Amino acid sequence: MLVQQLVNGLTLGLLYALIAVGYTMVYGVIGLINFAHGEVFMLGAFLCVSALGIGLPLALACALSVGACAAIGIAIDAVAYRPLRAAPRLAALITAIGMSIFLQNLALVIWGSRPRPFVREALPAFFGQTAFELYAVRVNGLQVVICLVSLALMAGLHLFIRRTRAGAAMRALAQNRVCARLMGVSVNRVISLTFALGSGLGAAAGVLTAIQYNSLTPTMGYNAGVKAFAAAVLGGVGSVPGAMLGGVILGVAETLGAGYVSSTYRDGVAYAVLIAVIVLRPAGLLGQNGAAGRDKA
Amino acid sequence: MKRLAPALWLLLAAALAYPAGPWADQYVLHVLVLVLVYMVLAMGLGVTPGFCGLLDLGFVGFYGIGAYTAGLLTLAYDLSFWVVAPLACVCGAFFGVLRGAPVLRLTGDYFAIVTFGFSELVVMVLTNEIWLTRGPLGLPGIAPVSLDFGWLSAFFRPGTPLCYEFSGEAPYFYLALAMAASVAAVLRRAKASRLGRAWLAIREDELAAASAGVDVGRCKTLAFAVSAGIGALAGAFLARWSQFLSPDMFKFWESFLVLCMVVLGGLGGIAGACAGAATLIGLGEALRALLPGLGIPVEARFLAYGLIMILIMRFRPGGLFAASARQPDCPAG
Amino acid sequence: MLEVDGIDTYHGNIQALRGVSLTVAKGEIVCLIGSNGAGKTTTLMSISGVTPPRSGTIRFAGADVTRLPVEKIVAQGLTQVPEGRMIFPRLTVLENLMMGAYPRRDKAAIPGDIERVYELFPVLLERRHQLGGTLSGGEQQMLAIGRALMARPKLLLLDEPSLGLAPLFVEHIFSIIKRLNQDGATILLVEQNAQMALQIADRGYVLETGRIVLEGKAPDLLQNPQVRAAYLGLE
Amino acid sequence: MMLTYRLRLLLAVLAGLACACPALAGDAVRIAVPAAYTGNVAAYGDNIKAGVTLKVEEINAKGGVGGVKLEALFLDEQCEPREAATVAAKIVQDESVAAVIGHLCSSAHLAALPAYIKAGLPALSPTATNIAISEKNKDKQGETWSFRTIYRDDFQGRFLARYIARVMGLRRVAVFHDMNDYGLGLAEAFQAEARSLGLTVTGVEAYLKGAQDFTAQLTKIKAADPDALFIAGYSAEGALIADQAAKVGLTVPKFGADGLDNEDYIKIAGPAAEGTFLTAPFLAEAAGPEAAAFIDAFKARFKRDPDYMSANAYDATGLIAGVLANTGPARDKVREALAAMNSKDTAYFGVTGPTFFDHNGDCQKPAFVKTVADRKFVAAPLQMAHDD
Amino acid sequence: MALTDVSFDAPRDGVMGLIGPNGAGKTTLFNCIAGLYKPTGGEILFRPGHRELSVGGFRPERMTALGVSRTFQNIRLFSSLSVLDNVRIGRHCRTKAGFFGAVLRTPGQRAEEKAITGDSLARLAFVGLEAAADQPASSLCYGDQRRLEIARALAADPKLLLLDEPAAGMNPRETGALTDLIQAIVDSGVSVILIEHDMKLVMKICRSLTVLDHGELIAQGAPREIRDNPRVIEAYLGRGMAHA
Repeated sequence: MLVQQLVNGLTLGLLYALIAVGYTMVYGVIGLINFAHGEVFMLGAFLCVSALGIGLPLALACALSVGACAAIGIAIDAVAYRPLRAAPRLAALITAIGMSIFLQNLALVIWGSRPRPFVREALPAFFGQTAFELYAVRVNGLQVVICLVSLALMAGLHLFIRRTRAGAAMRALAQNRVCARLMGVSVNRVISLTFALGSGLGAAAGVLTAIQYNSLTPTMGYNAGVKAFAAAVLGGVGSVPGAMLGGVILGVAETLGAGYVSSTYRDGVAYAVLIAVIVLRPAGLLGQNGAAGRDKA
Repeated sequence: MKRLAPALWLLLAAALAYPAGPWADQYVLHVLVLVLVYMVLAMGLGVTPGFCGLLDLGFVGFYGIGAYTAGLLTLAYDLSFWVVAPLACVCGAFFGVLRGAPVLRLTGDYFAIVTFGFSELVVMVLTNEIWLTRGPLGLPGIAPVSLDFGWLSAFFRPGTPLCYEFSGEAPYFYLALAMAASVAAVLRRAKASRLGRAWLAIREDELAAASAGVDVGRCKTLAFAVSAGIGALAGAFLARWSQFLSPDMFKFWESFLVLCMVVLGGLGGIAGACAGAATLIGLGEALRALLPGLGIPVEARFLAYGLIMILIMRFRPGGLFAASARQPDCPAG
Repeated sequence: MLEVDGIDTYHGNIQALRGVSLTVAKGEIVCLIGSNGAGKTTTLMSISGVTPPRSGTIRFAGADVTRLPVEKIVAQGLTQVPEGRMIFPRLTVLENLMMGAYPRRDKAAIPGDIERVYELFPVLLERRHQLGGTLSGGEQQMLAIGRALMARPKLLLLDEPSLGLAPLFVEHIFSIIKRLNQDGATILLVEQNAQMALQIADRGYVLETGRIVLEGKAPDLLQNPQVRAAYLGLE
Repeated sequence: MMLTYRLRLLLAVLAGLACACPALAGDAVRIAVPAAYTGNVAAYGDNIKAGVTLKVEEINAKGGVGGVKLEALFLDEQCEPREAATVAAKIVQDESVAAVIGHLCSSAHLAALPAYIKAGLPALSPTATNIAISEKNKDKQGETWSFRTIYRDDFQGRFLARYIARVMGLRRVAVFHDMNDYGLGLAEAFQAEARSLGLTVTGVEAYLKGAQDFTAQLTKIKAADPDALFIAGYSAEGALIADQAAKVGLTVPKFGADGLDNEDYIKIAGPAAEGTFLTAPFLAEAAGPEAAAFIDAFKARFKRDPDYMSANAYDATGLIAGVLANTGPARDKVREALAAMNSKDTAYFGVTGPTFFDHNGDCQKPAFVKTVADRKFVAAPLQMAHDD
Repeated sequence: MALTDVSFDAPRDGVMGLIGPNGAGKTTLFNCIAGLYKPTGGEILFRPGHRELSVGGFRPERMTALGVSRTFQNIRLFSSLSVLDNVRIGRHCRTKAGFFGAVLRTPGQRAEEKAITGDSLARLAFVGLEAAADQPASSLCYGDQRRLEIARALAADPKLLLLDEPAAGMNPRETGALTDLIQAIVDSGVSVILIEHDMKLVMKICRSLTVLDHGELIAQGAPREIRDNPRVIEAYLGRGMAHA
């Protein structure tokens, strides 16, 4: 059962990680927790299902949803954060919360409150139906797809940040905004790019989650968002590999907690691990010290 | 502040007179009591980010601890509010110190996430420890507040039951008003003292504060205790006012709401915290009343709520009551 | 090459510059001296577009750049080495240098330029894979100058290159500035260390409370009694 | 300029607050329907809204109540106790409200009750099943102010345990419950009865509302090898549990209470919904022609199948409308009339069968067992009599 | 490792200069003395009066209470607080009223507050900032901010004052005034350790000099000797300065 639980936790954790990456990227660049990110994740799932609903093929629907969410991410920045760049950090935190409430209820008004299933017919048969059984450990096709897709996306992102000119600009901006500008980096464009990338990945996580759990509600962004946020901090906010690690640790801790400690304290185990890690390593697992210490209220 | 004084007095007088008159409306009074409870919460939360510069995302945990302490003590021992409230306060402060101990070194978002985790754990304990809290079934039937002057009757006519049990919103309104006023007074005095200055120093620059001789750990711990105690006090009031508790009432969203009040009002100010509480609660109720009139379905209430929050911050980023920041005016040369 | 004409710059509601005018001709070293808070850094930041002036004009290489966004100004070859060096602490030395080349489109020429910077500052070659934040103050100053050179600037704005450096290093940095100028760079230098700045400069301006109060050839300023008393510590 | 604009805005908001209490309309009698219309459980509030709306429209089409229109005020409380108390304060001061249909959730109902009792306003909940309500719904004189058109948790829990043991003949049962008032109440009653019937409870797991991933708990449940799974919760999570149970290879029959009775359960769980048995107060096949007519009307109006919440809300509205027609809108008279409906003879006959109340305001209803076959709820082949 | 096996003795009175190239470990040394860092080995002894304490690893507030105050290389004031409050905070470790005292406004607390204000104003007068007492600290000019930081440090009644590059960024006029201020501090009986690159200031005011390079002590002695020390010239001063 332990191995089975680890597999369950890994799948869950990779989804968290994929969302957490969006938090951490935005944090790295503007030093802000984008609390509306969980809602982007939710919108990603809904947009994909709506696109499938009008008969688009799966790949196109996914691409459309990721693209639309990237645009939504840019719009969130333009509306909620850009005007407040010079304002106290907490002001932007409040607009982020306001944005999150707004988007969640927008989805409620557009798509209604009733849970929606994913359009199963659009999925290749390999998903879900196929189940491999290895020494009493069941892994279904979907879990494999989720793991591979999230790992591929995160690896791609890592390379993007490490190897490209735009990635270097993002890192430079994160470390010293004025100087990055003096090097000729357009701050707003790089921030937009960051929001677009983070939101696109969030949307991808939303689509994967919708496929995995087959249920979409306007409030689904909240839980996932909170967990992913915790994962981002656990790994060290601002660090992309940290977010991945944090997501996986949180997912596994949660699953093992439910399996071995107490199912009612499932999330409690996850938070206890989080608190323990942070108290012992105050900058998160892979975080640079001081990266998140700057937000005196 | 001084300039506002007459207006404030007038407002206070109007508030005091309101429930007594024939125009008093139970719903409006209920909302006013709610506003006052949130004012106390906002002032309590304001201590940590406003005075010490630490973002507390888990304040509602103390609110819950205070409420359940008061609720359980009332149900189990039938204690009077006047005994239960200080006990809840002490209990809240105790947990404030307990939570503070491991996070003293943490700053910024790491502190925030630990406080968040703490409040989630509190809700989880309230939900899962059914033997103690009845879990999700909640605690119904908590006795209302009462004023028992039975002991006084011994002086003139022994045996006279001189007990007044609160009923309706009006007495709670006065009690809440008194509570909010005393919390405001306590914080005002603390802020203007040696301790308050040390808090502000920590907010501005922790390292410099330590080097200037401020015992940062002690002062922070005190701030956590004060903040938590105030949160617990509000909780104790809530328990006896609503006469019902359930873990649902202390979810993360409440922390956010209170934090929004503090920031909307303008961080660090006591009046700001109160203004923020009045604004957000008032907004929620105003939307409840206005939307049906405009033919908008109830489902859109929070859509408007979120939008208005964004707009307020967009145009008053320092908060409604923010002092205009003074810029350095340097005649160099 | 650079003509600043009567700019007024504000921080919020406070006026930091009052009608500052100055020019830099091709091949010159011009230095701007003045006390802390006189507006030297603000002048440079206004020229770079970080704090755009409210009125007045800035022309660079014949074009009006007054209210262009920073990245457009930088792309025209106006590069600043900011006060306090502003190294990207968690980028390697090499990555820092590459950031300097950010606005450039001619990718092919970049490796050659990096070699040139290493030639100028051999210590950077040694440390090319080290994180910028681990360098000492003097090394960071070299990196900051090297990074700026990577942009192939037409005009180099240097803000307090000697600040907080040991005397030995100050000499070294100034000799490098001199050398860059001899190699053809045009330089606008802001310095606290008026003595050394005026020694290598062609011309100088004195800034007080946001106004230019004196200007002239560097040797003349060095002899000016007012300057000698206030900025050189000589009676 | 800016200031005057702000001032005007403030005045507008204040004016809005001032007219928060709608003027007494002589031409309508009102019922308040507080439930969750936003937030986590908005979907269930939507069910209630649909049931009430349909009944109100039907009544008004037939000329209303005693010649005046019946009007429903939908008030959002998100199933939050604090919001519920505020909404309750708002409702009681609106004198045109004759009765309350609500609340949706037990905790919200319990939080709102003191206000209703104090003001003397009768409440009739279509969905609140917590047993504590039976104790906390009386004023000092012992008069009951809160009634319900749904049975209590303990009834369904016991019923299901007996059904599993006696009708299905299964022995080993795992319990997976929502950690809220509903799920916990059901699970506790179920376990107590299961033990007394000699069933083996192989494990008790819980989840929190809004959760999406249940594989950890299901993996654990599967390891204990049960031959039945009792899902004590609502359809949104129940469907995910059924789906994920299939994915982890747990294929035993699933049992649930009325919380699962919603077509969303089938839509989302898909093929995994097959083999689910659940109790419902409302069964199209077993109900009379009235119920069939209700189902048709509901489908026509809302393009979906009604669930038990809608049916209960529909009946609660009909019941209140009947009382109002007889007694008029005086709140205490309404309460008296409700309290007087205390036997089969005085019962209200709606689409969920006869409704009447005991002295605690609780009702006895027939429980039917439904199952899922071919993506549809159908009557289970084996039903169980009440006293079985 | 920022510092290796550094040993020196700071004199009981007068100014000791601490010089060396950037990155030599001067500020690290200050941070060790002031309690921000804990040395991994070795001992820091402090002799206030006739006691001798091994203070390595003491927390900063404890060091301040013992009588070691400091200023920072990049000024660290409480910028949104008033000038007076900045100095009052410096009195923190010499006063004791707590939360309940403040809330109840006990007579003791009120007397103490009065004393704090009086003492703080005296410190402000000492550095020449009493006129600015009610302004926010951020509104002060650079040179005055340095002075305020010194006043805050003095408010804790230090026996030893650590000044980290107090003249950095000052023009000669301001540096001159600063020299006088440091002299006045020394005259009032406080010992000073001074990190500074401005050799004119250092030579003028220091009684002894300690030179660090790469975390190691390379020379120690009277200013005159140090100025002619070839190792120091090579590592730090350069030829120009040696003959200045």
